[in-house]
Order: sequence, then C-alpha cells, then structure tokens
Amino acid sequence: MLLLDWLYVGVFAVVGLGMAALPLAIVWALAPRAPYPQKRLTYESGVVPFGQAWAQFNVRYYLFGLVFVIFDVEVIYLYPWAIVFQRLGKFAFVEMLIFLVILLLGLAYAWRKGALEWA
Amino acid sequence: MNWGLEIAKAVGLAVVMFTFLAVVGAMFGVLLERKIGGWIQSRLGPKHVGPQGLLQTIADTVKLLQKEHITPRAADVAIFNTAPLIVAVAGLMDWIVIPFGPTLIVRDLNIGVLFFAAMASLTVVGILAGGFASNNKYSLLGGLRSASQMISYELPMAAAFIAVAMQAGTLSTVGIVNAQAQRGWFVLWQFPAFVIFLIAATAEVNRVPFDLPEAESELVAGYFSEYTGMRFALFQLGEYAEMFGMAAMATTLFLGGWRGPLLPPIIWFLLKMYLIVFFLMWMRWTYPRLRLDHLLNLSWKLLLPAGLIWILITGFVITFF
Amino acid sequence: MGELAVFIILSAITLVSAVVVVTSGNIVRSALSLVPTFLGVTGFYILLQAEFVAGIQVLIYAGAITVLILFVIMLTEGGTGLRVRQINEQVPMSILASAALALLLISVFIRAPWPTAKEALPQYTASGIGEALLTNLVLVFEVTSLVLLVALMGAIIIARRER
Amino acid sequence: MQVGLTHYLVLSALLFCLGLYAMLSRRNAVAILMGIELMLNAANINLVAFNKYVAPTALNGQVFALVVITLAACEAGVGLALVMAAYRNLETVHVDEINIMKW
Repeated sequence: MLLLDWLYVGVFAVVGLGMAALPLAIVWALAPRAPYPQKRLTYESGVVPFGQAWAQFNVRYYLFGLVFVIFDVEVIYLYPWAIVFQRLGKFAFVEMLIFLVILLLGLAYAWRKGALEWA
Repeated sequence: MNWGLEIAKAVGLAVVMFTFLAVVGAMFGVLLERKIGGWIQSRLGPKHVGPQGLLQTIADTVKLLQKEHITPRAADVAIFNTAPLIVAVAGLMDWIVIPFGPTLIVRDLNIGVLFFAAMASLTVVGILAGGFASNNKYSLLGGLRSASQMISYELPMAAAFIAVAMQAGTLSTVGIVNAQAQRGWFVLWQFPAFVIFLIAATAEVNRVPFDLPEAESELVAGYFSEYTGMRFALFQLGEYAEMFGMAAMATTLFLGGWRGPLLPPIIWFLLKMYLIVFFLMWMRWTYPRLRLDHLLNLSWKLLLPAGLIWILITGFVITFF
Repeated sequence: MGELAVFIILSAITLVSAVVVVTSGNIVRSALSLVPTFLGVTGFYILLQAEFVAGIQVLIYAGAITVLILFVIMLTEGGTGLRVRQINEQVPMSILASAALALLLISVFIRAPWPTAKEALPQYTASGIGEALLTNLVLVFEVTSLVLLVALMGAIIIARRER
Repeated sequence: MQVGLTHYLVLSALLFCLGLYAMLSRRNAVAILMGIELMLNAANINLVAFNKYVAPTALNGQVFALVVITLAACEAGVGLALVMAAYRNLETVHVDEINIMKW
C-alpha cells in the first residue's frame, strides 16, 4: 500500500515535469529566435547594466535562514507528538511542554540578540 | 498487484489533474482575479475576447506560446530553464493529498499534511534558483527577499498544521475531514490556527499584502524580472496552483472539506474553496502592501509565538478535558 | 522485480546528481543538484518503509538546508567568485583515497552474512515514531532540544557582527 | 531478485565516498559542507536499511535517522556561520587561503 501511494507521487512528479516542459518545447519550436546583443542585456529599469550581479554583503539573510532551519527542525518532533499525544496521556504533554519552553527560549534569545531585526 | 495497470492509472490521473489545474487554476483563476478586481474597483474586467471576456486567458496563453524566449547574457541557461519547472511542479504536486470527496482523492498519503508542507518548501528552492540564474542584480535581490519571506511564513503554517493534526489525531487529510465530522468544523475549535494559516498562506503565495518582492514599486519585478513569455507563465502557473492548493487545504483542514447537508460532496468542496479564493482575491484590493521588515516582524514576532502558544493551549485543553 | 527497477532508477538519480555536486565547477550548480540527491534518498526511505523520515527529509534537507546553503553562497560569492578554480591540488590523492575506501567497504558489505529478521516493519511508521520518541527515548527527545538551543545561540554569536 | 540489505549498503558506501571525495578535493568551504551532508545522508540510508532488514521490531533506526537529520541541520547552521564569519574577516571562502594560523 505504502509503495502504491508513493508510486502515484513519483508518477505525478514525472508527468508534472513533462507537462510543464511541454509548453516550453512548443515555444522552442514555434517562437522566433532573433537574439541581438541589446535585447539580451539584463533589464535594469532602462539603465545600461553595470557591475556584476552581486548582492551587497549582509548577514541578515543568513540569520533568518539559520533561525528558520533551527525551528523547522523543531517541527520534526512536533508532528509525531501531535499524532500520538492523545493516546499517551499527560506525561507526553509535559515532555512536549519542556521541549517547547526550551525552544521558545531560543526564539527569545534570537529576538533579543537582534537576529530577527531586518535593519 | 499489477504494477503496469497502476502506473497507467497514475499517469492518466496525473494528466487529468494537471489539465484541470492548468485550465481551472491558472487560466480561470487569472480571469477571476481580473474580474473580481474590476468589480471591486467598480470597473469591468476583461470583456472583449469572447462572451463576457471568458476567452481572455486562452487568448493570453496562445500569445504566450509564440513569444520569443530571451535568455539574458551570461545567464546560467540550464538553471534558468529548470527554475520555473521546479516552481510549477512543486505547485502542482500539492494536489495529490487534497480530498475533493470521500473517495475523490488522488492518494490519501498517511503523512498528507507533512507532504503538503514539504512541497511548499520546495518552491523556495525554485525561486532562489530563478533569482540567481538570471544574472541580474535586481532579480538576485528579489529572489533573496522573496525566499526569506516565504521561509519565514512556513513556520506559522507548520504550527497551524500541527494544531489541527493534534485535534484530529492523524496527518492524513481524509482522516482530518472525518475527524471534523464528529467534532464539528475546526474553524470553530481552532479559530486562531485558522487565522494564522490564512495569513501564512497569503504570504506563502506572495499575494498582496505580502507581495513586496515583486511589487511594481519595488525591485523591478523581483525574481522573475528576466523571465519572458512561457517561462514567466510557468511561474504564474505554479503560484496560482499553489494559491488554489492553499485555499483547498484551508477548506480541508478548517471548513470540513467535502461535508455538507444536501449538495453532493464535490460541489460543497468547490464552493468552500472558491469562497476562500474570493477572500484571497478580495484582500488583494483592500490592503496596502507591507514593508519587508514589518512583514518579517509580523511572522517572527507575532505569528510564530502565537502559533506555538496555541499548540500548547490545544494540548492542555485536550489532555486535561 | 518492480522494486529492483525502482531501486536502480533511484540510485541512478542519486549517484549522478551526487557526482554533479562533487565535481561541478559552478558552486551554485553543485548546490542545486543537491536537491535531486536528497529527493533520490527520499525514494530510498520509501522503499525502506520509512514514510515519515522521507517526508522530513524533503521538508528539512531539500527545503531548509539547501536554501541556507544557497543563501550563504549568494552572500559570500554571488557573481564574483564563480570563475575561480574550485578544486585544490589534492585531486588525484583524494580520488585514490575515496576509491580505496569504497572498494574496502563494498568488499566487506558483500561478504558479510547480515542476519535478516523475519518480522515485518509496520506499513505506516509516523505514529510508531511518535510513541517511540515519547515513551522509551524521552532522553533523546529532550537533549535534542538542548542541542538545538545551543546550536542556535552559537551560530548567532558567530555570524553576527558584535555591535 | 529481491532488493536486499547489501544493495542499500553498497549504495550508501558509494554515496559516502563521493562525499569524502568532495571534502578532500574542494577549495570552497561551502562545497566541503555539502560533502558532509552527502556523507550524513549515506549514514542515514544505512540506519533506515538496518531498521527494516535486521531489527524491525522497534523503530529505533528511524528515530536515530531523525536525530541525525536534526544534528546535520545544526551542524550546517553552525558551519555556515563560521563560513560567514571567515568571509567577513578574511574576505575569502577558500579554505587553502585561510592560513593565518601558519607563521
């Protein structure tokens, strides 16, 4: 049964890629191809592009990515707990309470240390 | 277990599902958006092509099919072409777990809701790839900003999923809808989770008031400023498929899926889904656009703590009552 | 018969994209080809009846860690460092070392008589993992949250400029 | 021919060695981190394979794999923080140029 479920997922992925690529193939076949240098310049609201494409170095993107990874990983333990905690009784809830309090501490730390500030 | 028959059935179902999504989701969705937008601003939406402008999006698609593909100079061609594919396929794969009726579901995965969240997180990779491959400063920055917005709103969405899974006791979407049959719709029991999910879903799909990365007043056109013709349409297809997917998931998780007194299940499901799609489109014309740091603060400092605390409250109520 | 075919397809996807990750000159291309590697490994988890681990693998690896790696690549090199040489001068030595390790491992794995159990794994393991985590593996559960907290604090201290 | 335990072990050995090759031969610190991720994935495949074929009574192998994924995420986070700090102070990400410890 499990293999059958995910067979559908695999087939959906392959057919999805095929059907998404189909219009691209049609365009590749039908559309005109007349590239001349000016047309292929990158669009910078009309101004002639200068310098390379390089984001000015700023660590805030990384900090948001980091806090996201840590809390996304915390979600791993919330999903199985959410399914079984009704059957397990009170101690499961207390265990998760400790788990969540520790992680809210992490969020408070990130908040106070300015990791969540965008400026 | 005849694998050949199963594969043939799967391919047939996939083709049917994707054409339904491409036609109803993207084409009709775009037209619906322009019509509703027009109606809200007391003007008429597209009217000239076909009766009441119904064929407008089909005309757009035919036009897109023969527009030229312009690849920017020194762009990474391989990634430049696969990025829209990733976004489109991730948007379309959400629909495997969405139940239109008691048996009208592609496959009722045992980890349905988790699969939906995983597919939503794959879109971020496609957006970053598209942003970087266009070799354009603005699309690179637009890709980074849009990706940081989407990952920030994935966590409150996951918190809403967990709160619903706690009350339903299962991750599979059909199980959640059946759980709502006995206990009443989760929009009543889990109203904060419903509000968090709607806000997070609007931000996940980059719709106003959260569409800052690709707004006109901002960085040119965000991560797809270098995409022309059909590749741009693929990005739009992925976004509209995901918007309808979010609306369908909100119906499944909170509004009792296909359950309803008289009408057949699928009519109820589509009715509720279009209600939420109308709400998402209505929000587009009524709310001003949030600045990026307000938008991120809203997610990290309000939605996520509220979601976690709501999980604790639900857990407390369920274990002790 | 079908399972072997799926196994071969999945291992082809995983190993080919892993080779691209390892040998590609363009750092962004090698970061993006991490995604098919992780999705191939997800396929193996499904074959091994670990559905929940497969879902988590897609959510965390293909969705969060790859995004973080792409963020860092774009913030540290962006468009400048791409033409720079990516491999150092230890290439022949490292090919030799990793090929020798591979041969050694494979020869051991093929010859060793692995004890295979008779019982079968339950089809859906998500609730089983939940019970295992919350009943007899509670210490693992709580210590992991401490590890997450410490990792978060450490990474923030390292990455942020001291104002 | 059923897919047995040896198939998975051979596959994860190959994936492990690819990760090892990346760690040994790449100059860019981020590429080395990617090699580490490949090696961790290879270990995960072994854990889940042993759980199915050798000890299917308890799900310890899969829980172990989840913990490995968690630690891999923490390791990637902290490792990339080091890369960012190195880039900020030394303006380079290539490990062979980071040699100020050498006198």
